[in-house]
Amino acid sequence: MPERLAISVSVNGERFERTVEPRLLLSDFLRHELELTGTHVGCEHGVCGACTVLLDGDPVRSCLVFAVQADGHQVTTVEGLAPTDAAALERVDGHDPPLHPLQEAFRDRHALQCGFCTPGILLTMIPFLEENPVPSEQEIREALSGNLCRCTGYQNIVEAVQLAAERRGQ
Amino acid sequence: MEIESEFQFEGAREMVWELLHDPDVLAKALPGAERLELAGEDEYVGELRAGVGPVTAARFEVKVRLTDQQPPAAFTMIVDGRGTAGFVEGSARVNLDEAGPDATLMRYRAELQIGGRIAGVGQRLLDSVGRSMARQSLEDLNSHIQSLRGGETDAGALPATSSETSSSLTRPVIISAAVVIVIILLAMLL
Amino acid sequence: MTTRLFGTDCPRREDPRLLTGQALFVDDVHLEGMLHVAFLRSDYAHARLVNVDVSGALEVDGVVAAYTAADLGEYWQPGPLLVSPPPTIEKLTFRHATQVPLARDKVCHVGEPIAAVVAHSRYQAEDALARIRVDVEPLGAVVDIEAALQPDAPLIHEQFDSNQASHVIQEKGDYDAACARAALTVQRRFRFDRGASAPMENRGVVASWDAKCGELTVWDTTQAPIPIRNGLAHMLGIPESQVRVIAPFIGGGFGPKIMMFYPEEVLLPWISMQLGWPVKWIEDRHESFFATTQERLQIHDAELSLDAEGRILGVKDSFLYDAGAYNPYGLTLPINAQCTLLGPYDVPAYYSEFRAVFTTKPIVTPVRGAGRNPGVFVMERLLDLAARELGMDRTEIRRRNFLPPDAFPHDHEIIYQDFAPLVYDSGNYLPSLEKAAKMIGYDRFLAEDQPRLRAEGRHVGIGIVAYVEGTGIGPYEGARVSIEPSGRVNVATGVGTQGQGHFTSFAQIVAEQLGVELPDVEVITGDTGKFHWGTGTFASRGAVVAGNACHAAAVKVREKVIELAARSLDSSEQEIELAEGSARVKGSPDRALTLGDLATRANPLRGAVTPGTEPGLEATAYFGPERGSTANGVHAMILEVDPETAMVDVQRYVVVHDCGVVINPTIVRGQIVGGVAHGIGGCFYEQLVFDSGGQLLNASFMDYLLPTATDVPNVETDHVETPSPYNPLGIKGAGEAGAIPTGALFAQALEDALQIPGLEVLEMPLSPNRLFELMRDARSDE
Amino acid sequence: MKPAPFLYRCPGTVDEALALLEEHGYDAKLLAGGQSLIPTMNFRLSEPAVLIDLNRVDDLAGIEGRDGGVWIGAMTRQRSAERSETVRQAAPLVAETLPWIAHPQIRNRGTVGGSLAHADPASELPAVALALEARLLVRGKSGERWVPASEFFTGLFATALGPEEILLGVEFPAVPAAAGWAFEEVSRRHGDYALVGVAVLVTSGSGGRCDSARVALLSVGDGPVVSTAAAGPLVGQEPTAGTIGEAAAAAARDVDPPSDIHASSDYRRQLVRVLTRRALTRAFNRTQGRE
Repeated sequence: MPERLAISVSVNGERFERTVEPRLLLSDFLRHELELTGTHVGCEHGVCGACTVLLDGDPVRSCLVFAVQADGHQVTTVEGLAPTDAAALERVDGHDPPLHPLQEAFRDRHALQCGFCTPGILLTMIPFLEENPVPSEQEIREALSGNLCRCTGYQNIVEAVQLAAERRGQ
Repeated sequence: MEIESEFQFEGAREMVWELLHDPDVLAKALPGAERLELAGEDEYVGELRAGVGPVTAARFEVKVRLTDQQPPAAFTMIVDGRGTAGFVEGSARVNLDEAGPDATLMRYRAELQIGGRIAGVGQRLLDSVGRSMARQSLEDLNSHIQSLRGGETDAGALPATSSETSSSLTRPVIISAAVVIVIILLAMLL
Repeated sequence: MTTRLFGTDCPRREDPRLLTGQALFVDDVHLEGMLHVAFLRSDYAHARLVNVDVSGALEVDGVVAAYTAADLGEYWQPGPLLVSPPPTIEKLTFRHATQVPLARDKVCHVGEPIAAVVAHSRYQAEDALARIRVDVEPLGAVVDIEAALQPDAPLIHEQFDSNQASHVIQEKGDYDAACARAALTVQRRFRFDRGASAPMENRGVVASWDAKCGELTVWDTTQAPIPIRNGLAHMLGIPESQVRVIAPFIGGGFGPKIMMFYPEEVLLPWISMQLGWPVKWIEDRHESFFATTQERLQIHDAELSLDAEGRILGVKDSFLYDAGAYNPYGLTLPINAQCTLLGPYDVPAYYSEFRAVFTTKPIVTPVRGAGRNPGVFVMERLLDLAARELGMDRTEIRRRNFLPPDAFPHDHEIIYQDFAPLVYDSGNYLPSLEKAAKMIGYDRFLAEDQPRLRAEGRHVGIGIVAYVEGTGIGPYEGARVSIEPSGRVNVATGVGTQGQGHFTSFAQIVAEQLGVELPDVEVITGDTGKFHWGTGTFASRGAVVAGNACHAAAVKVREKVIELAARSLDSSEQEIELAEGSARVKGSPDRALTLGDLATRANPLRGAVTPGTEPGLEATAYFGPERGSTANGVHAMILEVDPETAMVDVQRYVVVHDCGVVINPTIVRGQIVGGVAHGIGGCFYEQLVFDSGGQLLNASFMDYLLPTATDVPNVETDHVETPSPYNPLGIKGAGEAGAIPTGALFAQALEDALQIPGLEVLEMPLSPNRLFELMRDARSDE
Repeated sequence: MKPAPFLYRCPGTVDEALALLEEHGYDAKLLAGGQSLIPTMNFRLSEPAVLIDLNRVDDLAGIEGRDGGVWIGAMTRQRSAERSETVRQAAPLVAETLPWIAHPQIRNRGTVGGSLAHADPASELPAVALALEARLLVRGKSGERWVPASEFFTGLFATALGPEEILLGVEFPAVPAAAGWAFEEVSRRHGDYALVGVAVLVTSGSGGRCDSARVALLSVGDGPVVSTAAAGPLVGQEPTAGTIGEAAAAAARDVDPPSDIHASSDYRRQLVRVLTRRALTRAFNRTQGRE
């Protein structure tokens, strides 16, 4: 029998304890063990950025980390972005779920088409905006360049990030 | 892919030929050959394990067939190596020319097809790995020649007779393996 | 009045689900007891299979089953011919060979599946692949499409006498006569190489057979679930009604997720029926480079004859088309190239001939642009060369040859991919050209900017090209619109959606007719359990064909609503208006019933249905256009080249397009901009590089380079609107437009930037390395 | 694309890691940031039997100013080094180069020591270590030793590290007075492997003459290469367009770069010439405070 290790990972603030093979990629752990399928897998060799999650607050490729390495660490996935406080829920109209400001900006600027790369882009750009509250277009494009998107041509994503930055500044 | 190169050994041609036929020497120069056996007339099978840098998984079953042998000047080998990471097949012609009293020029020209995963994801470093491995192996051989020349005086005097050639048939296989390994390795890396 | 929805920029209905990670993609399907499948694929481009031994694989921990072609029995059948050749073309030969579920006697391209392993996890299934022994006898690879036709080329399909799959000639007028009286004939060879569709989501299939109910459910990353449902039912011998194919959210398609009947698509349902467990296969990125179809190697020998004023007298083109190892998609691509070459121009004489060639490379089927890109490249490049010879401005030569606005419908007298004559329905090209030239500042750039930059030592160039794109072909699509007692409106169509925003644009079409708000309309696409007539989303046809079907169904429901409302409100039908979710009598706001009330009244249990009428506020309608609608556009670009490093920076990009009436401008703009990025990829980044042994040398995202955010410019868009007369909404397709003329444009701008005598860009894609070579060669020729 | 099984070991100290290396020998592989190793494993081109994860080893990460230079612990994330004010002050060429490595998501995980020990011929840090004459601290069973960068990189993916040794970190010496530096690179896309890159450190003496010039190239051979030929036309001369151009030409003549599908040997040589010229020009401008 292959070696299996007990791990405990905090994902979106919730602690999960599982026993896994050391070779299990963090991306597969999130998707298939925890059924947090919002993290998407596009290449499994660290190029496309679709699987980007936050590991202790920093964006990393979850296909290039083993789940056992996340033992005792904190992971944030796209499912953990939207605010869950009562005030946020109140702002929401109709049956749409509450959204993080960057998610809202993505919707408002049509920054997604098929939406497959979107979770990875959100998780890349949220910490970027924390670090660069007033980014230039070129800075946004460089920060985005580790995430591939086949649908949008990036233009609306750049605009959405700019919009989120503007709204934040207001 | 075609590979054409040459290397000058500091030793007489007969000596180089003999040395190239000494499995012990070659095995040292060529890490990776785990097994190499005679499987029939002019045909050999072996197992190679290649590893460079991050790549450690490539294990190949190799068949080598020798043709057109003209001792001590030339031979051709036909190579067929298959593993889970891909394959290498093709042929190489090796020529040994006298380049002076104590110098032999080895020229080799290989036409090889690398296939499978190693071809599809390893190409960035094909050229570098090929060059690097070939150079390293040949330099190891050359330094062995130097040590031999320093130690024994009769080593280079062995005539290359036809009877000798048949008895040393296992040996060119190793140099074949050298080229095979080189080629395999050059495809291995990300 | 309800706010007008059709033609406006409403936010997309599907976005919240996608943005929060709640949208279901195929790989997100988790079923109890689900097993995982991995495929052993050929390392060889062309080889005879001597023996396949899976016994080692069965010993691996977690492995449940392993299959080879021999295990499939009667189920082993070549896939269907998806598109037969147009019977309307006289000079046409065609023969087909289609892909098989698992290679049996030989493999014809690298990556062709040989065996399937089923295990409890994908990890274990991959462990087992290493234990399968395959003995092959290599046959020669067939890579070069010219060499493929030589008598000594290895024969790929041994039932044929050569590797030629097809030979087609289409003619209009007398080209030789035109050439004889030409003041100028330019002749060149052009090459357009292969690229990948590379959607961010790879393909995937989940199949679940429920033996007790006799029902098969398949989640499939397909652009065309209904044809897949029908085909699977037929192959597996179960009723169509017992097969449900669901194309949930799809992470991009761009062509190859069409109804291919890929081996995996055919095998997974069969495996599930064999084992009685749900099974999943998710293509990984590496295998996607072999297992998913590709496009577009064509080599054209073309010539253009003109009079002294630069008017086109005729075009002659002879080209080779790389079909790959199998040709299930018939002749769509080369015919698209053949037809699209004519562009927006008046071409009195045209001789076009092509040969489709089998090679030992992955299968070729449409990828965004679908053969049109090389066609546009050839024509636009010939015009550029002619303009240079004639000392004429690039826009002027185009202006002189545009079909005038009163020329429509214009019959090009050849046959299009939909078997119908190539007739342009509408267009007005000159305003597009002028608008684009103005937006990019064409005249000023040439007169002022370029000379100034040149003096500063900078190599900046401009390009401007035009194209026409046949879109929105038949046969048909359908839609069902129904109103629930809650007042919510449901729309179901058969097409799949891969990011085009159908959840929104179809809702807009329906909401407009029924006078409801967008959130009240729920669109379901791509689930054969919900709607089971139709074809699929491809060929820039989703909005045109399915959109018009939604419209037609909504109109029918509207009529039912009005009829019932008039009856219920004691009014005449003419007096009823639909707005704000209600039907009301014009001028008497008190006399109104909500759509929900009316839906309740239309329910037979409440006695409101009289004999002869149908229950419910529901209607199904279909739309099949007589022929496709013709979109068109002009693209312009400014780029800068660093001649020392051969790196290129696209600085500005302008698109003026005519895709008829626009449902949602933001969505259309998104399609255009995304297409341009794909097109730029095909200019300078993306090229599938095969060696002479048929091995793909860049089968990963490390070496196959999709453009990133720093590689593509902002695209400035505007439009000219000539509604299509061939559909009630006047829509034309827009999904592929951005990518079609990009190669031609890039080539022109590059030449303009470098202005090295003798440097002609006659091939796509380029790369910095290739551009370096072209510059070096041109300079050494000086 | 799922990795093959392996045994996972997660030592807490360098000594434990060394003991594990000794125990498992050639079957073991050290896991640092994993941004090169894990993709190779996902492709199943690498199937180490044992993975020794250094990510929980105490004291392997850290940045410390030392005598005007800087020490960077092997397991320091590239992103931490990039953000470090100490690195920016003491080793500005390192700070200038780090953003060229892939993308932030990779640098958040990738380590300085991992990059040096991996010794990919296309990677940036080895060339910078050569240009700056860094020295690397290595520990084995028998103790610690310093290895100058010029002796550390021994070939293709090959270093002076013994099979049972671990890289502890790298020390970049203080930048000399009147020094100028620059890093230039051409890659297909932002963040891709360099087609060619060049790191230079120059110093100016009296009268603006060049005292020393170190030109280190990447992606032109088995490993990072110092072009000694490039220094010839410069040392003792005024850095003019002419002498810089000669130095660049000498650098291009000095290399025999490999070919791949992205760049032929000839194209790489051209890039060496252009980038060396550009880097030297910027570096000399820096010595004169022009940048």
